[in-house]
Amino acid sequence: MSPNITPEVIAKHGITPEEYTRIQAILGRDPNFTELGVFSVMWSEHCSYKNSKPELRKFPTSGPRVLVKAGEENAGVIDIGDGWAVAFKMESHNHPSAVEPFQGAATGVGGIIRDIFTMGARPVFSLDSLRFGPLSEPRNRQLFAGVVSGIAHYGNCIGVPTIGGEVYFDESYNGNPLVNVFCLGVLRHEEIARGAASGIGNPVFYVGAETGRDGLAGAAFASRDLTEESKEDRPAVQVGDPFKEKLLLEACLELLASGCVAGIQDMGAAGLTCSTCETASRGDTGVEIDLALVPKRETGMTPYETLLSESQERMLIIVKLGEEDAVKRIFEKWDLPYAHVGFVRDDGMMRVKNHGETVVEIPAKKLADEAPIYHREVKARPIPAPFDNAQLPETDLQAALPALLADPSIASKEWVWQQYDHMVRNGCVVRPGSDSAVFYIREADKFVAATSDCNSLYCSLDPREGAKAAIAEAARNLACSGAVPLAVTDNLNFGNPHNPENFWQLQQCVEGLAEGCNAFDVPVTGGNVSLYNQSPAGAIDPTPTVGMVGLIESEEHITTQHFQSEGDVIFLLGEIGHEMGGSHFLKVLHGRKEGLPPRVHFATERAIHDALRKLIRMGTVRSAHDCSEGGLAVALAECSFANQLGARVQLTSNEPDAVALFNESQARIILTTDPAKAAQVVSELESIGVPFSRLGVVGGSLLTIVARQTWEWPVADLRAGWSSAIGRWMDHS
Amino acid sequence: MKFAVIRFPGSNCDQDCQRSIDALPGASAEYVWHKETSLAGYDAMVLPGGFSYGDYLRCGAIARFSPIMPAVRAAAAEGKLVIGICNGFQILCEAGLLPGALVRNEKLHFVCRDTWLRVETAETPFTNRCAAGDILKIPVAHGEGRYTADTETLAELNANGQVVLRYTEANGQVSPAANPNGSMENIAGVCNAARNVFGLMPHPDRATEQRLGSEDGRVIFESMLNLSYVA
Amino acid sequence: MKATVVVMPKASVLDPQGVAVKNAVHSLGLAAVESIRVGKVMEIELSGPLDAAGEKQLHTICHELLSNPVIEDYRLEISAS
Amino acid sequence: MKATVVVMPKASVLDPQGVAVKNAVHSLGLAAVESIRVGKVMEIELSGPLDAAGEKQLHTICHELLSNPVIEDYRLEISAS
Ligand SMILES: Nc1ncnc2c1ncn2[C@@H]1O[C@H](COP(=O)(O)OP(=O)(O)O)[C@@H](O)[C@H]1O
Ligand SMILES: [Mg+2]
Repeated sequence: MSPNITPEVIAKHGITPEEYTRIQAILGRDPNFTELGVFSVMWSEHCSYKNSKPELRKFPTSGPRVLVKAGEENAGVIDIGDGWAVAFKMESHNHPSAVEPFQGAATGVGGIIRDIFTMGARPVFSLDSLRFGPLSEPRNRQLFAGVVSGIAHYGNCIGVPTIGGEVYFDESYNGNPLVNVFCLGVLRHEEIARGAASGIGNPVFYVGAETGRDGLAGAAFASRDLTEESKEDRPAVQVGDPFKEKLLLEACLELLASGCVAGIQDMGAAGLTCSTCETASRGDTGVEIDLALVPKRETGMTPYETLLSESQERMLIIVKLGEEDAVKRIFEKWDLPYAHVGFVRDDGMMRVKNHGETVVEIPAKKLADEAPIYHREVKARPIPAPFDNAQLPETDLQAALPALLADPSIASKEWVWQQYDHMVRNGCVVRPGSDSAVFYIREADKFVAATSDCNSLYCSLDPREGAKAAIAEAARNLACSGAVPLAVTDNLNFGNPHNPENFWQLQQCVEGLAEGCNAFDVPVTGGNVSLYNQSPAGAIDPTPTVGMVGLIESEEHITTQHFQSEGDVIFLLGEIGHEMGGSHFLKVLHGRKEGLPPRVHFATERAIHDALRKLIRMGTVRSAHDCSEGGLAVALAECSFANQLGARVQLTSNEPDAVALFNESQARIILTTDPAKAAQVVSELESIGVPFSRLGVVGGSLLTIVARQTWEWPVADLRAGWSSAIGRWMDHS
Repeated sequence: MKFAVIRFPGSNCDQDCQRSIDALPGASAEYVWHKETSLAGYDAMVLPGGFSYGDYLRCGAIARFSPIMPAVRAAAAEGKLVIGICNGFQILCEAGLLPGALVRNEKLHFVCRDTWLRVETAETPFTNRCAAGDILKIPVAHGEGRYTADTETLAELNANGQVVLRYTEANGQVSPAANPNGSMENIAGVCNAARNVFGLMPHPDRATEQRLGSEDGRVIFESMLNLSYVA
Repeated sequence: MKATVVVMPKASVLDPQGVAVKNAVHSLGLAAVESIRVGKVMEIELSGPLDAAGEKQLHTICHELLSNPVIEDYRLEISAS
Repeated sequence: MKATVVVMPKASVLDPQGVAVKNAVHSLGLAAVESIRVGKVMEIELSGPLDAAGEKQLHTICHELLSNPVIEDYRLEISAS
C-alpha cells in the first residue's frame, strides 16, 4: 500500500542521504513510509531549528525573573511580581499567508494563542508585525487586506485584543509577506503547565477539532523557498475556526484548574507527530497512541496523513489516572470532540498504532532532540560607507514632511487597528497609536507595556547594527510609555540559509540582538525562526522582529506620545543627530536604500531611557515619543496629531536643514513638561549628565520648525495626509 | 438587584459585563450558562457581546435557539429588564424580541473605535438617569452593526420613542461621518414597545472607568438600578 | 437526496458587498456587468427522501434559521442526488 | 442576461460554518440532514449577451476575484433573463 523508500521518496521528504543514514542508525533498520514522514517534519527547520540552533545559543536566556526558559516549553514565562507571571511569544505564518492571506494569517493567530494557553496562561493581548510589498501593486493590496482581515477575524472572535504591532512596505517583500504575531498571557506562578507526558500509565486524550487532511506537512512547507509551484502546494493551507478555539481555550483553562491534568501540549506544526514525541521526550517516557481512535473529519485517511495533518484547534492532554470522567465532563460541557487515544509508557518510545497494528516506533528523545545540527557557511557582504551628507540630493523640504508622513510605512496604521477589537477584556489603557501599547492586567492589578519593532532597511545595509537598533527602539518605545523592559521574544525572518550571505545576515542579526539584550539586561524568552523567505526575485531584507515586554510600576507613570496642552515645554533627550544612511528620507523621497545606517551606542541609549523614567517617576513628564523612521520632524508631527496641538521648535545644528530635520540618529526622545516643572527637568538632566536640549513649546495649529530656515505646516493638513494614506490605497482601489 | 450575564459559547464580553455591573453599588452580577433553562431569581438579564456560535450564518442566528432563550423570552414577557449589548443586540433581533436586523457594516470592515451617542429618550429603564439630548462617549466593536428595518417599522420606532440612542458627532450632530456602520438614521440602540427590552451596538461595559477612556457607559446600568423609576 | 437553499438579501436592503464586487469587476474591465447581489448558498446532504412533514420542517428551518425574513428571502430546491 | 456564480469551499477544506449550521439544524430536530456546506452566491445582471471573449473574461474574474482557488471552487451559469 504505502510507497517503498526510494532515494526519490527520501529526497521528496527533504531528507539528505546523511540524515537518512542517521535515521537508519537511530532505528537500527530502515524506516517505513510513515516513519519517514515523521522524521521529515520533526527534522525540518521549522521544528528542529537544525540550521539556526547554534546561533540561537548566543542569546541570553536567564535572569532573576525567568520562570520558564526559552525552548523548555511552548513559551517562556516571566515573573511580574506578587505571584503573577506572563507567558509570551511571537510566531510567524509567512508562507501560509503568501498563498492564502486570510486563512494563513488567521491560523497564525490561532497557533500563537494556543501556545500561550498551553502554558496554563489566559491570553490577554496580541501584537502583529507585518511586512508587504508596496501598495501600488494590486497583489500586495490583496495580501495586505486579506492578512489584516484574517487577523481581525480570528483575534476578534476569540476575544483576545490586538493592541499593537507594526506594518512596513518594501519591494523585498513582494511575493513573500511577513506575518509575525505576538501573544501574551497571564497566570499565577503555581499555574504553569508542562508539556510533559509524565506518570507511566496515565491516559492520553485528544481534544478539539476533528483531524482532516489540512496542511499536510506544513512544517516542511515552511522550510522551503516560495516558488511558483508553492501556489500548487495548496493542501498546506489550513482553515481556522476561532469559535472552536475559544471553546478549547476555556475548556483547557478549566481543565488545568481542575488539577486533573499531568501534561498538556498543543498540536501545531506537525500536529500529532510533534505533540506525542515532544511530550514523551520532555517526560523521559514513551507515548503510545492508536490512530483509529483519533476523531476524523474525512474518511480513508492513512496513518501518514493522520500523523502529519496540521488541522487546527487540537490539543493532546495527559490526564492523571482515575480523573478520566472529570475530564470528559469538561469536554462535554464545552461541546468539544475528544477521545482517549493512548497511554504514557515507560519505554521511551513514540509508538503509533492503527487498529492495534504498530505503524510507527521511534525512540522519542532521539527523534525530538537529536535532529542533525548544521553549521552553515557564511559569506559577509560589504558594509556600506557612511552617507556623505554633502552628497544629499536637492529636496523640497516643505513637501518632504507631508510626503514622508503619507508614506504607508510611516503613515497612521489606523486602517489596520480599527479592524482589530483592541478593547475587549477592558484592559487596553494606551491604545494603538502611541509608542507602546499598555494593557491593564486586571486579575494581577499590573500594567504591562509591549511593542514590536524592526527596521529591516537598516538590517539590509548592516545586519548587526540593524538588529541592535531593533532592540534599542523597542526599549525606547517602552521607556516612552513609562515602562521598564522585562524580556524579549524575537522572530527571525530570513532568506534561504543555504545561501552563505543570507546565513551571514542571520548570524549578524542574532549577535546584534544578543548584544542588545545584554545591554538592557533582558533575556530572550523564546521566539521563532522563519527561513526560506524568498521569492523568485530573491531573499527578503533580513527582518529580526523584536517583541519586547515591560512593566509599569504605577498607573501614574503611564505616558503617551501625544502633546497634552498649550504651553508645555518641549525637550529633546539626545543629540540633534546627523546620520542619513538608511534613512526613510533617502528611501521614500529618492528611492535610495543606501548608506551606513545609524550607529547604536547602548550606554547612551540606556542612560537616556533611565533619565526619562526618572523624570516620569518624578511626575514631570506630560508626553514622550522616540524618533524613528523620518527623524525628528516626523516624530514632532506624530506628537501633535492626537490632540491636534501644534508646536514651535528651534533646532540648533551646523548640519543642513534636511539633515537636522530628517536624520535618523538613535537615542533621541522628545518629551514635554508642564512649564512650571521645566527648571526641575533641566537641573535633573544636568545632574544626570545626559545630552539634551530645550526645543520649544507646544501650542497653536501649526508645526513650526526654526532651523537655518523657518519651516511651517498646518497640523491639520499633515494629519489629514498621514491618517488617510493607507485608507486611500485600500478603500478606493 | 441581581443581574444574570448569559454566557453563550463564543461570548467574549461576559467577563467585562459581569465586572462592570458587579462593581456598581446595589448590583450583583452572576453568570448563567446558555444550557440552563431558568432565570428565576434574577431581576435583569444581560446578553453580552462576543461571537456566539462563531457568529456563523448570521450574528445571533444560532444563539437565539439556545436552551436559555425561552427563559429570556419569558422574563421579557414578565416585564423584567433585558439588555443586549453588541452580539446580545443581534441575538435579541434574531429572536424577534426587538424589531429590525443588524447587517454587515457599510464599509465591510470590522470597526473598533469610540463613538458619541445622543440619548433620544430618557423614558426607558435604561436611560432614566440621563436627560434626552445627553451625549455619551462609548466605543463600538463589530463587523455587523448596521441597523436595518423597513420603513413602517422605522416610522413606528420613531413615533413610539423606541429609538433610544443615535450615533452623533461629539457635539450631538447626526452626520454620516459619525455613523460607524451605516445604520439607518444613525440608530445605535432601540427598545421594544413595552420598553423593558433594550439592544445597542456600543459597549457600555467598556466605558465604566476613566482609565479605559470613558465612564459614560455606567449611566446605562445605573439607570437599570434605579428602582424608583416607573415607566 | 440533496437540498439546496439560496438566501439573498431583499431587494429593498442595501448590499454594499455586491456594490464593492461590482466595482472590482468593472476595474477589471468587464463593463457588461450592471449589478451584483451577494447571497449565501447552503448545500444540504440528506440521508434519504423527505416526506411532506420533513419538507415542511425544512421550510420552517429555512424561514427561522437559515434566513432572516426581515432582510432576506430564500429559495429551497430538493433534488435526487 | 443574467450570470450566477456559486462559490463553495473545496470538499477537502474545513467548513466550520457548515458544521455549526448542521448542528443547529439537528438541535431543531431535522435528523435527516447528514451534512451542510455553506458557500457564496453572486447574482450578476448583465447589460446584454456576452461574446466568447466576455465569457472567458468572466471566468478569469471568477477564478481570480470572486473565488480563491486555494480553498474554493466556483460554478458559473449564464442564462437569458
Ligand atoms: N499591524 C498593526 N496592528 C496594530 N497596531 C499597529 C500595527 N502597526 C502599527 N500599529 C500601531 O501604530 C503605532 C505606530 O506604529 P509604529 O510606526 O511602528 O510605531 P514606532 O515607530 O513607535 O514603533 C503603534 O502604536 C503601533 O502599535
Ligand atoms: Mg516609537
